[in-house]
Amino acid sequence: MDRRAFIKLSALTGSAATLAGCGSPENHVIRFVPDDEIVPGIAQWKPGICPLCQAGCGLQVRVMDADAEVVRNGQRGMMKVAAAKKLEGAASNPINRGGLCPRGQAAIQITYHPDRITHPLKRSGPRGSGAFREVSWEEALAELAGRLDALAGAGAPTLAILTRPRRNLRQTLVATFLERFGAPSPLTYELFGDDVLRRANAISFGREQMPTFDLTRSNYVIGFGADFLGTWNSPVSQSAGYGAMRSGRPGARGRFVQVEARMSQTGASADEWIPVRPGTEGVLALGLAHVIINEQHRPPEAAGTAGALIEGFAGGLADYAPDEVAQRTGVAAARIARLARDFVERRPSVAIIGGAPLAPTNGLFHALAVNALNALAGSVGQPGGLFFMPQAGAPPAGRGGLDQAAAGLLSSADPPIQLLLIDEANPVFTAPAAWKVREALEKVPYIASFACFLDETSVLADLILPDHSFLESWVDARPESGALVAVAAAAPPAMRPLHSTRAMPDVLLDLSRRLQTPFDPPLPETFDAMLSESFASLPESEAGDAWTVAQTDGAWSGDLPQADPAARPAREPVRFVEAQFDGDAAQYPFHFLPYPSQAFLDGSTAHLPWLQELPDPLTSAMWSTWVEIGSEAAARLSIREGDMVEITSSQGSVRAPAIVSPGLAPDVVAMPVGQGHETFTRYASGRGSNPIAILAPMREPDTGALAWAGTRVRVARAGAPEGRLILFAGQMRDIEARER
Amino acid sequence: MKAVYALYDDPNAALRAVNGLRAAGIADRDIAVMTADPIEGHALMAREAHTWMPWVAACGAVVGLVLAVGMLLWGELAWRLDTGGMPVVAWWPNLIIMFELTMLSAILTTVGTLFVTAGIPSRREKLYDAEIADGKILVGVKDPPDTSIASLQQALLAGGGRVKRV
Amino acid sequence: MSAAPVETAAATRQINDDLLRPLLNTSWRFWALVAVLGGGVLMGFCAWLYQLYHGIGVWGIAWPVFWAFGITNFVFWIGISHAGTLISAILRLVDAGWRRPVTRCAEAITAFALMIGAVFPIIHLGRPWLAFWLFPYPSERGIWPNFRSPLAWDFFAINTYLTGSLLFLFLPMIPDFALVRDKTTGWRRRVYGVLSLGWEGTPRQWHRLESAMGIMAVAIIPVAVSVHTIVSFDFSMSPTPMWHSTMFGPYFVAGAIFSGIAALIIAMAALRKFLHLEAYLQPIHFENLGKLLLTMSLLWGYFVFAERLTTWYGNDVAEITVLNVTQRGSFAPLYWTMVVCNLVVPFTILSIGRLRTITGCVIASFGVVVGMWLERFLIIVPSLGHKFLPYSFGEYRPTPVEIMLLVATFCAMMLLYVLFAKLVPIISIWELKAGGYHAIEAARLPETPLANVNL
Amino acid sequence: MPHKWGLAVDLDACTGCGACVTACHAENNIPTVGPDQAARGRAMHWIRIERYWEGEFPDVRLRFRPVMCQQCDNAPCEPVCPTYASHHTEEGLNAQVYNRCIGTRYCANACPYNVRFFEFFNPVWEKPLHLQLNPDVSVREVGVMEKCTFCVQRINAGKIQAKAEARELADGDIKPACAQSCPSKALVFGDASDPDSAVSKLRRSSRGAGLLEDLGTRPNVTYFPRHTEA
Repeated sequence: MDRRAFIKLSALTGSAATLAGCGSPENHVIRFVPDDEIVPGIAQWKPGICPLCQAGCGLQVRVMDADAEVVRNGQRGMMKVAAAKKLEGAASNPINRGGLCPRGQAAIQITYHPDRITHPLKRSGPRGSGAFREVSWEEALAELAGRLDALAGAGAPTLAILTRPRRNLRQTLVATFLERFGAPSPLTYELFGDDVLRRANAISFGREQMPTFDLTRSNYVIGFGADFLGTWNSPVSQSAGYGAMRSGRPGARGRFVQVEARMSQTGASADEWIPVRPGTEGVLALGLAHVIINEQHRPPEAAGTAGALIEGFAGGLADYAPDEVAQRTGVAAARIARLARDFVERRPSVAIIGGAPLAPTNGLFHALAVNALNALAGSVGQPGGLFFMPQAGAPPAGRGGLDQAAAGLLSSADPPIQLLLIDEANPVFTAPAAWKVREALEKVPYIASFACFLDETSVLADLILPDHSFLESWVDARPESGALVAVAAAAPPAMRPLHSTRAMPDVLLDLSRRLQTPFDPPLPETFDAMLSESFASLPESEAGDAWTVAQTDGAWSGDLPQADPAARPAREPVRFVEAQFDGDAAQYPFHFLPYPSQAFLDGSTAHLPWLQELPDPLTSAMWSTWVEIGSEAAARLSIREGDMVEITSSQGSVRAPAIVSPGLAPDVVAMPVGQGHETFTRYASGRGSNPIAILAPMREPDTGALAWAGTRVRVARAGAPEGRLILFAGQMRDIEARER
Repeated sequence: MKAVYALYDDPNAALRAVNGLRAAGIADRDIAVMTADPIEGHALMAREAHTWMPWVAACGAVVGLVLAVGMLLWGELAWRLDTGGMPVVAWWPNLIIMFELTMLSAILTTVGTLFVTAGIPSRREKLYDAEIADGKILVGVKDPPDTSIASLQQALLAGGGRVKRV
Repeated sequence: MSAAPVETAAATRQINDDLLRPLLNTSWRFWALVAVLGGGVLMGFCAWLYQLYHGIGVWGIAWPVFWAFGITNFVFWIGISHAGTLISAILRLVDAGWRRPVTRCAEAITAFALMIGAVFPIIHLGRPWLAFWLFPYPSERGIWPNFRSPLAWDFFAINTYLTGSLLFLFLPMIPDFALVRDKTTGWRRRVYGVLSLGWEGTPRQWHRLESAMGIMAVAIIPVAVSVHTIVSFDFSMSPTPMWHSTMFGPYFVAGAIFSGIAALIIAMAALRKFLHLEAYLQPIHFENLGKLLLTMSLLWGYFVFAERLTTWYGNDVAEITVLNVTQRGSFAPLYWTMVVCNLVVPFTILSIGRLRTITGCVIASFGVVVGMWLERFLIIVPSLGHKFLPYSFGEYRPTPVEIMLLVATFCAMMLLYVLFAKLVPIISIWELKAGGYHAIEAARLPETPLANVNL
Repeated sequence: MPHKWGLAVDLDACTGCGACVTACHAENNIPTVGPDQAARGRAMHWIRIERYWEGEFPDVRLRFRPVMCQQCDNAPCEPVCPTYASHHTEEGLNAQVYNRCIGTRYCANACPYNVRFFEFFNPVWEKPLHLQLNPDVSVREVGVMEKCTFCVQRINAGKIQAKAEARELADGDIKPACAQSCPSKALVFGDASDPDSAVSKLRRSSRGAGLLEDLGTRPNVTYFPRHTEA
């Protein structure tokens, strides 16, 4: 309480006392006896798992006493609670090794967010209006169980669960629930998913999973668009490896080259940054391979199957001579030759592809090309190269095709989904407007959401069964990448729930028992029982059995026998085909490059004030969206920093302030994803604009994944600065003379 | 109080009256002269001009300096705090405060000396006439011995003024 | 001493009547003016209360420009305060006869400008209710203020200067209070009787008063110089580009006297017009002060040139950045306005004899007041906004609260001055008389320069 | 021998990710000021990652540089404070005593690194965000200057812990929140008076340099520049 509030309160209490003559209201504030044993001022450290991305970083949660306002038996009062105070990376965790990214640090604000949904809610107004009324858990569960019973009675598999693709037991539970119910597997959607790379790895190496990069021992790293130090795959693990590569070995310093059209936060750290024409990254990779083969550094056979997949590989990739490649990619021939020599001569070296190169329509080709390059250099499975980590029990994959599901809903009079459960997904925000996900969801007769917050998707729900935060419930993760050993993580709740919420897995298990015809045999009673069961198959270590280790340290890790590579389907060798871009180049002269922002990823963390106020690494912008435009293009269009610009694609337009960036190819405009929420708590609603909305519905043909880098746009100045661009930095450049 | 005095328009006349009073045996310190302005340089005002005030002010300055040094040393040594790599007792900055307090003390001493030596403020009964404000010059004697009143009046009249008695 | 007594008496009565008239006759215009100016002061006070309630965030200051209008006003008003005491002390020491009608209105400016200036170090604090922690006393934990801080020096310097100049203003008022006491009745007689401290006007009192004034004049000049030097130390003690300069002391003192003279000219012109003191504040006064203003304008220009040239030649990147941002960057409009106001306008008007009239002097003075305010602003803000690390460069925009406070300071200055002129003879009557009956005679013949009639 | 705390920043390892910035907010109860105040330049980041562009497209480079209080030996912020709110501790830290600060903001003006931040208003934590506040760090009220402390609360906790366990403080026992969180271990904290500490070893390298060292501030943060290869 600040001084002023105290004075006001004293004035109030004073007058109240005079009026009522019965002492000060402070005496009426009930102090409940604490639930836990708390020693004030003494911190406890409890294990946790970061929930924000699939990296599955281990947490140490600092728990201390705090005074919370709570409701017990309808009585509001104060109680000393054991509250999480800070999240730190768990030093013992083989993935993040003590580090934690800014998003992970800020995740604690999910728990304490002022706009969390604190009770089950039932829609009381028109869909999307945001009008809800509180209901009891009993009422909510009874209603949902009733709906499920009705579906089961009709015998139609019209139940669907929409989630993110997740690597944890929660996903397994969801899949199991659907399977037992007789419904199709969970529908998953993630904007910046890596399905294309997984598919390419399956084709090249027989492993449909994300690779782990052994940067610690690398001498040479070439990145193809992968923001591996910022947002991509397992950024903390990769940053740890990067730090060790740069400074961890006395006398040896790994070199790092980044190839991309827009300088990312990762590209900023590169020794050499090479802008390349969007959609030609794989050509450059094969150009390197050409030089390596033709200068006889490595024979083409060294690339094995991964090489054989590429048309002309055995013949030395005649189509990818440096001059040819230079013409296609915009990278000088001499430079290509030098990069190629460096790549083999400085081995161990590794090439990393991720992000935008996988997101035009020919993304799979680029991934296969880079895989072939890695294989050619002998980097696969070798120290300093890339590995495929053995998996400690992977969850069943969901099914993609949200766009088809939406189209199906919109086209049929009798919706193929009668009851939709949504868990940790916000496709209304993260899917292109062209997919019409909102319109499709509006046609679903009944939606129940497990959301912690009202967002663009959960606001459409008829019933919201708010989940615990990750600190209040059992959490687990089975990371597929990030360490050279198998990792299985699980952590008990670090603190008691603040609100009247329930853990989604337990709700699902509860529902399975409430059904008129309960599952037989029944699912485990609780989620932690399920977890404990799943850890039973893992080998014991010195510290004890896997389950005990996981509970105390937050993660079990160890060597597991690597499964044999899956049989690879026979394929025609692939060859380069030009990427297809939506929009005519004359009318829409710019490639449009949305990218996951360092603070918000795909927008799912935009509600956290720390992240809103975190200056973007490259622009220093806070609380803003912006459009990055190259210096030359900006000069041509008379656009200056802060000016409002309009970006128009064939699907519509967005307005945002401009940032003139020196690190951007002249025919590219880039925009961070994450802002532009209509409904997402007080901190994110109505802030900035959402570039996903104007993406064209382009698809990578093999996987069906959204080709989010496949849209062309035109750019026009739309007006003077409107003060919406909030920068922390004063100037972009140092005073040159001082630095040396 | 009783007094005898005269008012003059002209400093020279007043001077003549003063001289007359002196001739009548009145000591300088008993002759009251009052003017509305310090008729600078006139012989009428050429009395009690000497003052030790500058020396007193200088002494005040020294006292201020000593007090300043004392305060600074006390203040800096009472709770030794390191700032910016400077010595705990830092003379360069201290010189500034020493200077200011020296000057302040000199000024206050001067004013104090003025008040003491000029006899202000005072509430004692005074020989005064409001006509001084109009430029008249008052010359007179306060509490004269009864026996000499007539001779004093004579002397004052000789100066050419209007004699008044209180 | 040869003037006829009758004429002398008449002249004395004339002076008394002319100079006491403003004290005795009050028109509605006075009350209207007081109401308007009082309203302005009240507005500033309300703005300050608003600031106290919400926090100093209602000002436009921001990272890294933590000082702006508040400190500009502080330096500006402290500068204005150099009008009086310094000028009148110097003129007193060199016994320039023409000073006599000017000294009191100059010293009054000093006293009031200092009071206004001294308010800002307090109200600009983040927690002004703790301002007393600046006072030199050991806190309950035995910690004194930090005597190494230029802000502590400010405390001593301003207090010394304020005490000195209030006494310097008050001492010569004592005989005039006695005069008012003698010439009035009723409450005035009682009040001024108390204020006159029982002044009689004996030779002893006159001698002591003049001795004291002589000593004070000697003492106040170094104090005045030190005050503005120390104010400049607030800046030059920091390793901030364009601040860390040995030249700041004399530069600030010159600027202070410059703005002080300008303020004095404006005040005198107003008094002359509104109190009908044409016979006392004559063109010759403006002429002389105008010449002084011209000198200071050139001196100021010299300092600015020296400062800029050394910075430019030194070619230190951080300093050059600040130099460029003021001369060519976002501060350029303000910078060149300052140059026009401080140099071009005063030089043009005052160097041409025909233009050095009362009106000319007043126009030049208004320019200087504006220009010197801008000068302070341009010393403070561009440097703070452009320190060393360009990532942390920042901007500043004033808010209405700051503008209201600025306006209120001018209202407060005028209000205090108007009230002072109402309650105290604005020209020192006894000094004027002591200046000699000849002076009065001369006053009736405008062609005779006053400066030639020294006694 | 008293400890002398120092930080080494390896710009070769720093990726500019901002983990240290958020960690610092979480550890030190630094308020978020919101978009309106942020737009007015009141955002508070005790540690910030400066980024500087060099060159023009396509030969463009970018450099990151985390800047926090440099804990200077000759700190310009200290002598200017009239109330000793900012002064030097025996362990070489530039202490900021919030209770003694009256908000002259002089220290911030004197600081060449612009690492001091000011509470322009009373900070607000929308309930229940306040439950996160670190009880080991005081919450500053309006009108107070604040800055990076090298996580002095962690330093003290580390020393107390070592004392309770009756052992000498070991190198690496104490880590400020920024160094703890740094994924690439670009920040190394330690006792510079211990010649065997990691930070001392780093400091002996001729590659290290203080920021704006030519001003004579003698900073206790050492920067190791990024390698530049042709």
